[in-house]
Amino acid sequence: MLSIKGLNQFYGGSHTLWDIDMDIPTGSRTCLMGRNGMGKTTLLRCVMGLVSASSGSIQFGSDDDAARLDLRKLSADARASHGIGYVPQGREIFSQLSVEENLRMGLIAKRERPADALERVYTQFPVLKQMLRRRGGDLSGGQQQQLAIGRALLLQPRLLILDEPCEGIQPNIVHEIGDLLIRLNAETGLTVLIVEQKLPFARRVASDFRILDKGRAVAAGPIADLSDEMVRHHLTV
Amino acid sequence: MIGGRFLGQNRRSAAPRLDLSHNIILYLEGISVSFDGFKALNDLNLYIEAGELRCIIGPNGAGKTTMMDVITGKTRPDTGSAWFGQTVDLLSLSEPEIATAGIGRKFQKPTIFPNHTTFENLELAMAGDKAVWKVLFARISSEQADRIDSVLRTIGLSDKRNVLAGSLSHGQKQWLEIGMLLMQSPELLLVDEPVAGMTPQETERTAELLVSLSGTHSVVVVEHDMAFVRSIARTVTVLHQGSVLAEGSMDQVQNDPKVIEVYLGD
Amino acid sequence: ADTIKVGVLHSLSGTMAISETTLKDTVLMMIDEQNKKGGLLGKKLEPVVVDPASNWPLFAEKARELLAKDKVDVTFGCWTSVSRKSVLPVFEELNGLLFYPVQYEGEESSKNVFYTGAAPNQQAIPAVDYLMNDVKVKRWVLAGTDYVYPRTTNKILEAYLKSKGVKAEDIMINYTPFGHSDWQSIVSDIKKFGSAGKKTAVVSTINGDANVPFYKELGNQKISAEDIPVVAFSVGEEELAGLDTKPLVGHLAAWNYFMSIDKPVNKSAIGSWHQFIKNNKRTFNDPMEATVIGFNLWVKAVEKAKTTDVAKVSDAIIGLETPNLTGGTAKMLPNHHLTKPVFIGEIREDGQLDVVWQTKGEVAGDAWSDFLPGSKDIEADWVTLKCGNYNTKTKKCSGQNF
Amino acid sequence: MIVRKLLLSDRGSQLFFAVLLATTVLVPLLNAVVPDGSMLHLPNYSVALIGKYMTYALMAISVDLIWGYCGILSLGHTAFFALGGYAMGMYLMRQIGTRGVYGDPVLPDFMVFLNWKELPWFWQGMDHFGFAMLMVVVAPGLLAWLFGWFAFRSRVTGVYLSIITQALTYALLLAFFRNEMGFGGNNGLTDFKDLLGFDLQAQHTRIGLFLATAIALALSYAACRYIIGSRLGRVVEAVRDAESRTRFIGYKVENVKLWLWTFSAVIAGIAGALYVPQVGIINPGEFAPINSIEVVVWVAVGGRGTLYGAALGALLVNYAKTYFTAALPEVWLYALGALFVGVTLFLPQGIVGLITKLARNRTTS
Amino acid sequence: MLLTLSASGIAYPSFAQDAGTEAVSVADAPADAALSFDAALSALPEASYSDKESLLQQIAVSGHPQAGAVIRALLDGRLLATADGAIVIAAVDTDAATADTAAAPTLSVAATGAAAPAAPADSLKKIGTNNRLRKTLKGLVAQLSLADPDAAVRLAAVKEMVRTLDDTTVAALRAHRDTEADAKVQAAIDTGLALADLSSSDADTRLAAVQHVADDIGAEVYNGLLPLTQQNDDGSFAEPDARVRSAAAIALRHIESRRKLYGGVETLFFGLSLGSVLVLAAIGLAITFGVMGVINMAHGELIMLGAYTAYVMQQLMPQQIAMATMLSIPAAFVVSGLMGVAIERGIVRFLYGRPLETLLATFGLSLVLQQLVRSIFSPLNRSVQTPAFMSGSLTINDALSLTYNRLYIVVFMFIVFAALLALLKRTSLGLKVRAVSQNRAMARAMGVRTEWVDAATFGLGSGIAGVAGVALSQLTNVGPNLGQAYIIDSFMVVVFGGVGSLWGTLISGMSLGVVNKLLEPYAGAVMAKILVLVFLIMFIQKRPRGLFPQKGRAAEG
Ligand SMILES: Nc1ncnc2c1ncn2[C@@H]1O[C@H](COP(=O)(O)OP(=O)(O)OP(=O)(O)O)[C@@H](O)[C@H]1O
Ligand SMILES: Nc1ncnc2c1ncn2[C@@H]1O[C@H](COP(=O)(O)OP(=O)(O)OP(=O)(O)O)[C@@H](O)[C@H]1O
Ligand SMILES: NC(N)=O
Ligand SMILES: [Mg+2]
Ligand SMILES: [Mg+2]
Repeated sequence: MLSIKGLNQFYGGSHTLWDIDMDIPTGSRTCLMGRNGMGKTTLLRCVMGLVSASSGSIQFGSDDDAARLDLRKLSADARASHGIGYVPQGREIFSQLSVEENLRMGLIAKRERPADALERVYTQFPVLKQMLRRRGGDLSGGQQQQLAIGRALLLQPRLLILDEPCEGIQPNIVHEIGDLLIRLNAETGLTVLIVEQKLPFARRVASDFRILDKGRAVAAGPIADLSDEMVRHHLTV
Repeated sequence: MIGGRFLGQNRRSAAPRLDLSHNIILYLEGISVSFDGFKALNDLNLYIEAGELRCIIGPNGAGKTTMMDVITGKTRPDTGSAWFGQTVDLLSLSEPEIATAGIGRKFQKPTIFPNHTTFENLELAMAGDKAVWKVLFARISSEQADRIDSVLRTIGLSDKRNVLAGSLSHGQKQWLEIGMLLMQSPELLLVDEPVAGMTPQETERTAELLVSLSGTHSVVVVEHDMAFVRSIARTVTVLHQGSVLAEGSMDQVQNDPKVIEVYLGD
Repeated sequence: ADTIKVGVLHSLSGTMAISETTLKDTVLMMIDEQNKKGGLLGKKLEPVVVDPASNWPLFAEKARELLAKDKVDVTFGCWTSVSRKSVLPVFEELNGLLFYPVQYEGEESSKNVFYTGAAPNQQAIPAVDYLMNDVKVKRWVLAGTDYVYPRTTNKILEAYLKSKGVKAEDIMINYTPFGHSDWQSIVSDIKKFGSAGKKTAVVSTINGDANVPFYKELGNQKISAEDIPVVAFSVGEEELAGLDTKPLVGHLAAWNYFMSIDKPVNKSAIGSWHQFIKNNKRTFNDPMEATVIGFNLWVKAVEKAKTTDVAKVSDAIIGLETPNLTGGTAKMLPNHHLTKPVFIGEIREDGQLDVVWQTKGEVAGDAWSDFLPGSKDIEADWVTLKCGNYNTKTKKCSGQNF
Repeated sequence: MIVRKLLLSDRGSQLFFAVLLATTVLVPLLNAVVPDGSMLHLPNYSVALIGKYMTYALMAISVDLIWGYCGILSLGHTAFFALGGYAMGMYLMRQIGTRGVYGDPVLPDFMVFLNWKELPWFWQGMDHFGFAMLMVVVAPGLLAWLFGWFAFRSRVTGVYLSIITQALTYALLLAFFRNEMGFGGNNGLTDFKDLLGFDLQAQHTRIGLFLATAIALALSYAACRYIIGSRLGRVVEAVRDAESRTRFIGYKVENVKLWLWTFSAVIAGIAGALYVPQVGIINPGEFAPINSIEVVVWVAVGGRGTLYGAALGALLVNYAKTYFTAALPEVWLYALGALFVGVTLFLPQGIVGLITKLARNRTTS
Repeated sequence: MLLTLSASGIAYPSFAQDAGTEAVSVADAPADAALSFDAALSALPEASYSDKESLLQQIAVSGHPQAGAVIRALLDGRLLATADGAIVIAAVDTDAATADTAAAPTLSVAATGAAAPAAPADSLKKIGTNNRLRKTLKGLVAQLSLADPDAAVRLAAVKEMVRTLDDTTVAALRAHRDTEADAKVQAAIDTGLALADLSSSDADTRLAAVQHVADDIGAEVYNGLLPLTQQNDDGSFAEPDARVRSAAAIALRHIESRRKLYGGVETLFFGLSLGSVLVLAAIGLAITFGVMGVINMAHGELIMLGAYTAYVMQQLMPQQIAMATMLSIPAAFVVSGLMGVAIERGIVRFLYGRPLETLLATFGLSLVLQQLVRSIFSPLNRSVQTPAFMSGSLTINDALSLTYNRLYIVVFMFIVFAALLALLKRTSLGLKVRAVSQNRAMARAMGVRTEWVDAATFGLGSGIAGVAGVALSQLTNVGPNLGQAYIIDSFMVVVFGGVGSLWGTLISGMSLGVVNKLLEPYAGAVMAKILVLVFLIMFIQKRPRGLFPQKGRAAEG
């Protein structure tokens, strides 16, 4: 689905991502891990086109797809239209838009808009339905997080990117989000790329893992292979 | 030890003095807040003891952050009263006065000064007289510099000492904000979701830090990470729809069916 | 120097560009013509054009630059009184020579300035006389923009009207800010004031930009010239060209010159102007005539003095005469003002003005008004008294800067 | 990175003082000592011009202090400039004494011919230099303090604050235009003769004024620099970037803003007071909102948030104006407009930004 | 038919003042009327104004069947001299040619009324009039019009005569009263006659007259009644009869109170119309600044471009002013809109996230645009004509009339406002615009083509500014300074209303307009403006984010 080769990125003068090679198989649920400040968010923003990489390639599409896209040639909005949904770290809700308008933003990139799309989001996140008229910015942190996920789902993405989606969400809903991701992945073949710090959740939801350390891709494999040794080496301080 | 605190009474004459004679540092009584008719806090009552470490949990939107807003003067309640110790009426003070009186806060969404270095962020937060004239002629003493350095070590940002805070990662910003809280050396710390976006090990370190602070300080922590809460909690308060749903030890709360239904799930 | 330098100090940008740009072109035309005639004292005239940009301190800066850096021999410039006030100390300090071509409030006579526009007694008073005697106006609205020229003019007029027995309740005075654009209430008030059964007229010292919306409102509220005529001191052909004049037909303006005046000398001046500006539709107006007269007088004075030296030219120019463009003669008086005929014109549909009344001959410009208590004892005379502000009571020459 | 910024800005300050000192020494020398006709002679006219530019630089510094560092975009700062100017103008007016055209010993000319009978109360005492100079500081300072006290207490921020500052200066503009206000209406105050007994047109007076301006500029710059370098400076910047956060760590943001704002207004007032005797007129046009916008433009062109940049911007834009209005009188607005657009697009940090960038490239390469 | 004229030639007879006017009645027309008519007519083109005056008297008293037509034509500016000296009447005013008339007007021979051969418009010379002449002509026409078959014309004629009552007009009115069939005209005549009766020597007649006119609020009635209540210098009453006096006093009070009422309505209308102008000028800015956050100092110049578009359109279609003006609305939208798109693509798009710098760049741009207009159109104001349907005023009664141009502009403003509101609220563009302005990066990540949205929005705001310019061209100067005159007000309106709120802009513009107009009568125009500014400053202290603030946690943070 996503294949990253030799990716380098700089913030001004500081080299943040170093020669990243990474493959996200179609239909996988890959968890991207790493300590704070290792470049996880930066990598996702590169994929989304919100920061620009200085070198390397990012290919998007199934492995055998003849029409694989060179994402670096596309603008962020085009990437969204091609089916990449994004739940950013820090929620990035449109604070002055109502909850409903925030959700409708998820429908913009799509030509065909299933009539029940909104309803499905409401069943997944009932809170949102109660607060349709409220400004997005007024929601509590966890409510905003749910809104951000609902908004990304409305885009009907082929690849869903989530940057620490459970941050600030109450435990039972965290659980439901996990279930939801697994279910969507099973039912629609949605590929999921998720950044998550909490190991139990990662182990439950992810099928694969990738680890970033100091801006380099240092480990990869099926989640079952994520050993305590690796965790100690790369994820503890 | 806490009682001894009111011996040093002439700390600052202008600021209202903290009186902990009943060993309660924070009283919230009958607090209600509504936004366009929606009741975010509904007749909330909460008492925090001096030196206590209190965890507050509750569903998203229960009103936890709003409660902190009320305590720090950001939001004015429609009804109710809020007292800091016996004598300080929080509702009559402005935000800086509340901060000066001894309440520090870490925000849910990390907010730091992006165009200042990490060091300067801590310097700004440092306790001391913050009147315009004082600040104009203030100099950092070597003692203060040491203090900042030690906090930098505590929050693991020593190597980012001279980096603009705006370019820190999310987790680093969380730590910086905790550091600013430490620099303020408040009597009461309000900590809103400190471990969101932190790795398990960092979460542990945060837990240790907060536990070590309690006793000499009073700490109120809001968090959704149950493992974290379990590791630090003595008393847990559960908020739901703007009022207290349950309160007790972690075990009591964890097995409360109401709490399981609205919050924990099974 | 092998050329004679002529400074041109008119705003080419900013709010006053609308009026002053034309005067810059007029000076350039005069220089051009003079050069075609072989120049002056055997030298070519060389214009030095600067743009003070409707900014008063910049006027002073540019004046200093013209005099000290470019060393001009004479300057034609300024429109607003404040711009003149701003450059005045500079001209006096550096002993320059300024020709000021716009009607103004008077109360000034500088050694270094020649005032070729009208003083109040050459415009306002005759216009009021006309309205009083010929139109039998009994009630007066004095409407003006809130600044010194209207204030002074209205003070003079008020005193004059009262001296003629007009009661205070029959005078309405109204001031508006610069660029005032919403005239609804004021026009409506004028209408009410004028419906008291006595013949009413408006004497307008409304300035520049505020006039278009004022007249549009008059037209829309159907105040016709037959009912309540408006006589304006700042609205001429050029302002009218920017207006849909149909609703204004019959309203009045008082000037010392009208483009429509049918005299050969006027025809030929307009012809040269059209040729120079390469546009047959361009208007010619009073301040332009004043510029032309000022220029011609200066040329004559230089020829007479055989030098461009400021002191000598200033001495030589007094008493000189030159034909004005309306068939009469302009003579430079010892008080640095001119003799001028006064015309009252009615606005025609084509934006020109028809003369309906005129003074018998030329009126001598009076620097110091006889109708202001503070100034009636003051006299300007640069020949015998050698003073612009001579108090005939105290016999003192006050306010000289040299 | 921030260290580099500080270093560079300190070098900027050093450069600023060096240039200022050189100007202060050279200008009087070249003007008064070097004989007329010499290549090196500086004409009086240039002295006046440079003096005027320096008052503009002072004004730019005052705007940069609150805009660049505290984030308060004042679109009405020339109100303070003009008030300082009027205070000075009133003093100069009273110095005329009986030398006015009407010879009235007390009343300025414009009051005589508009029939004023006595001096209005607010003109009292303005014939004393000391009192007038006090008013130069007090009038703008008091207005700023009152305005700021209300506005900052009510937490008016951002464009709302900018627009009411504009409303303030606009209202003053209209008020001062009114002849009844007693400030000479549109014509303002002119025809000044002398200051402290020195003839304003005399060369040594000019040089004196020039030196006074240079000193005021140096002192103000140093004061601003000190503030910015102090912890208060960091608080001020914190207020700019995250106002409410600053409150939660215990700073009274209102007070911080109020003091800085008032201080800035006082500098503007001093600039105005020095400006008036050098240009010879003060009129309500100085209150025009467009003037305030222009000052902001100078600051932006020079480089916002670097005091010397603001001064440089003021100098450069005004020199461009002087130059273009004479060299290209018909089309200079194109040149000036294009300059503004170009600077914004290509020099996001203003000219100072460009210079620092060049300097950095030099050191790194 | 009895035709009486005021032949004195004194331009301003007034019933109240002088009775010295001579009266000439058409009934006494001399026998050689036809002869004098022809002679007078042919002398007209070359005559001076004072000669014309007496020639007209001759024509009027001639009793010639064409006399009325000639007088009317002269008053309307339709009396023309052809190149060969013949005098003709044009069917319509040659200048005010409206949409469907061709260049050459239909002509008829003045002396006979027969059709005249067409002649090119530029070969015809208009016979001029001046004030005094027009005054005389109006009087003549009024009297002639008493016989007009159209009741409305007769009514207007009667009103005109009542305004200038004297012995002759009174006689004419009295004579016409019996033959008049229309009730309204009858009433107007009765009012006139009653006014005449006010100076009757018989107290009962005067009392009846006062009672008759008591319900009328016209200025003539007021002015007629006023002397009845006044005292002479010696303290005696001008009106000896106490009954008449008190009746007059009551009537006057009545008139005054009704005038006050209508005066209030009028002030309100003035305020609303000023408000509409402010809203129109500001509403484009409410989008570019309020919604997009671009401090567009060139907004005024975009308005100016719209006004110049109106001018150019009128130049392109000089014969169809009304049509040209209507068409200039879409044209100005396009012109200013395209300019807006160019500004956005060329400058503003590099500055998102640096809002204050848009101020600098657009300020430079405004200087350039002003100078550009000076170069192209000259620094002088351009004359934009008012289409016939927008000139004049809607007379509601004697004390209240509303000018059409203002009425149309109020209506137009509401149309523009409603259209804009619908566009932003009902289409997805509105949603995208707001999303982009709040979080550009995230909007892009949601698939919004931000470049396109930015250009379209800025173009929309600019286009609306252009449309406002067309409206302003009907009210004020069309010149290079037009934009400068409105930029400050526009920013104030947007900010006062609350940045980002269209409704706020509407309410704020309207209230500033009304407040200004309410203050003006008491404080004068200058002080009113100052007070409005002070009010604005104080108001912002009370509501630091305007009338309709953006609310919520995010806005406060
Ligand atoms: N806008 C920026 N400018 C400069 N440096 C930045 C910027 N954003 C992030 N960085 C730096 O880049 C590095 C990687 O940051 P990034 O946000 O990708 O980390 P992360 O792995 O997502 O961390 P976290 O778990 O805390 O979210 C960090 O050291 C951070 O300080
Ligand atoms: N300004 C506001 N306007 C309207 N509703 C608001 C506003 N502020 C808060 N709310 C609502 O009040 C409720 C309480 O919010 P609060 O942020 O206190 O929740 P919380 O307990 O902190 O939740 P979380 O755990 O998700 O952070 C929420 O439903 C929120 O939507
Ligand atoms: N002199 C004038 N008209 O200002
Ligand atoms: Mg991250
Ligand atoms: Mg919360």
